[in-house]
Amino acid sequence: MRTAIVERPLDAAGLLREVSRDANGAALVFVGTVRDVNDGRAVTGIEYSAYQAMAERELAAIVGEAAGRFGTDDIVVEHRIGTLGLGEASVVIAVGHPRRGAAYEASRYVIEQLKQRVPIWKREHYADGTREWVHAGNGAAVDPVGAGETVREVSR
Amino acid sequence: MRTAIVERPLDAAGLLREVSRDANGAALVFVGTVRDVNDGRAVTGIEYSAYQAMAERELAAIVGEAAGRFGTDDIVVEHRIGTLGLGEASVVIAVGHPRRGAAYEASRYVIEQLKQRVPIWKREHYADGTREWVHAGNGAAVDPVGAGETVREVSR
Amino acid sequence: MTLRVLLFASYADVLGAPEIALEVPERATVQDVIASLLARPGGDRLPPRPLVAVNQAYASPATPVMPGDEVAVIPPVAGG
Amino acid sequence: MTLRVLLFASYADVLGAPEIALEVPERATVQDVIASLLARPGGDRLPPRPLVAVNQAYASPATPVMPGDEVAVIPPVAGG
Repeated sequence: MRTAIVERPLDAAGLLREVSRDANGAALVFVGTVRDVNDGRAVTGIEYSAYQAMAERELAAIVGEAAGRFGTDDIVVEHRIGTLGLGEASVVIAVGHPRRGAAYEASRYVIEQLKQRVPIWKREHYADGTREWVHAGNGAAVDPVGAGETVREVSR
Repeated sequence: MRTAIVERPLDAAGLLREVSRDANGAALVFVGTVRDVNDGRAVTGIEYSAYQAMAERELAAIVGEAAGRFGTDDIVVEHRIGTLGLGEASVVIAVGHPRRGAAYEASRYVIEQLKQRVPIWKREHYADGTREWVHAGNGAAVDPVGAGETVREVSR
Repeated sequence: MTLRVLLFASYADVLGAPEIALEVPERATVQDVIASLLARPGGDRLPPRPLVAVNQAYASPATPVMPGDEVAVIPPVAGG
Repeated sequence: MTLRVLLFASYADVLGAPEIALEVPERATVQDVIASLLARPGGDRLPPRPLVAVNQAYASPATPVMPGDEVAVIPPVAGG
């Protein structure tokens, strides 16, 4: 198991190698990337920030839970922060497992929990020059009244 | 969409690139590999063979179904045949999608259908020098009585 | 009539060849192909109702076969 | 007593700083921290019950806070 919050480009192929062992019959790599359109608006990039110390703890906790629940220690997760361009990977989750069913379930568990619990935020930059904090819709948002920047709820 | 039955090593990173587009927020790569132990026996390699023309048709049909059902054309699948060593990839399924939920579902659909329908067979080679056809347990097997080689039902 | 029948994997092993010429009645069906196969040396080691594909598509026992059709007997698949 | 409170993302924007020193009663709880924050300039733009972490773990409103604790107010997360 390994988790990290990093400020460099992610290497999905490297993470795949990290979870590949002769005892595993299946490996699954999830890559989350910056989309060019969100909620109908043209996106040019996303700025990710984190409460880094807590994000690292929470991410490690999630991966530990997935390892226990789904029976594999071959789980590696990296989340990138900083400013990312279109198509760049923000998160890579690699899972190796003797059996494919558990690999899918572990991978899904990690991404869903990550999106609910890990203190990372993103601000989308739009083609019209504006930028907005994006909230996932699972909690309270800043009241946008009077704000120069607004907050929207979205899902991916 | 692209599917192929090939006799060369598979390139998971290449397939990931193939399904990555700026409109997609998620990419998922499944890699099936040769395990070192199956049903308690030490495996040294697997020989895959196919009814190639039909396997290509069936694989293309499955990917077409997945594209329609889950709403993405960014699905690429390669299955390798020939003799593979431990840890080598026998199948890679790459799916790109605007949303992660559909990416997981499409990937899972393709591997489950592939395992049920695509006419590909494998013979495991064991550390003790023997080799056996492996059947997935979803159909009728050769009657092993009197056989120099036997057939077992397994699942991965 | 004579049909060309493709065999794969364990079925090719037990029948001793990857392809055989099979004599079947005129207006034969997949079921006739299976009956003819089971009667051959080694055919007793096939399952009673093996899967058959005609022209690269899975076929039912009632599917008619004609000379020139590509008929294949499909062992339980194990890809992935 | 004085607490150091970390703010992130949109919350840092509306309160004008990534970190503030907050005056709270002795034996304060997370709820007291929130009340004190809401009373600050810009605090009216926070939700009434924002999530709070104490020492890098999510905390309930009743969780006590002490000087030296790392207290952070957590906007709705959006990782992935």
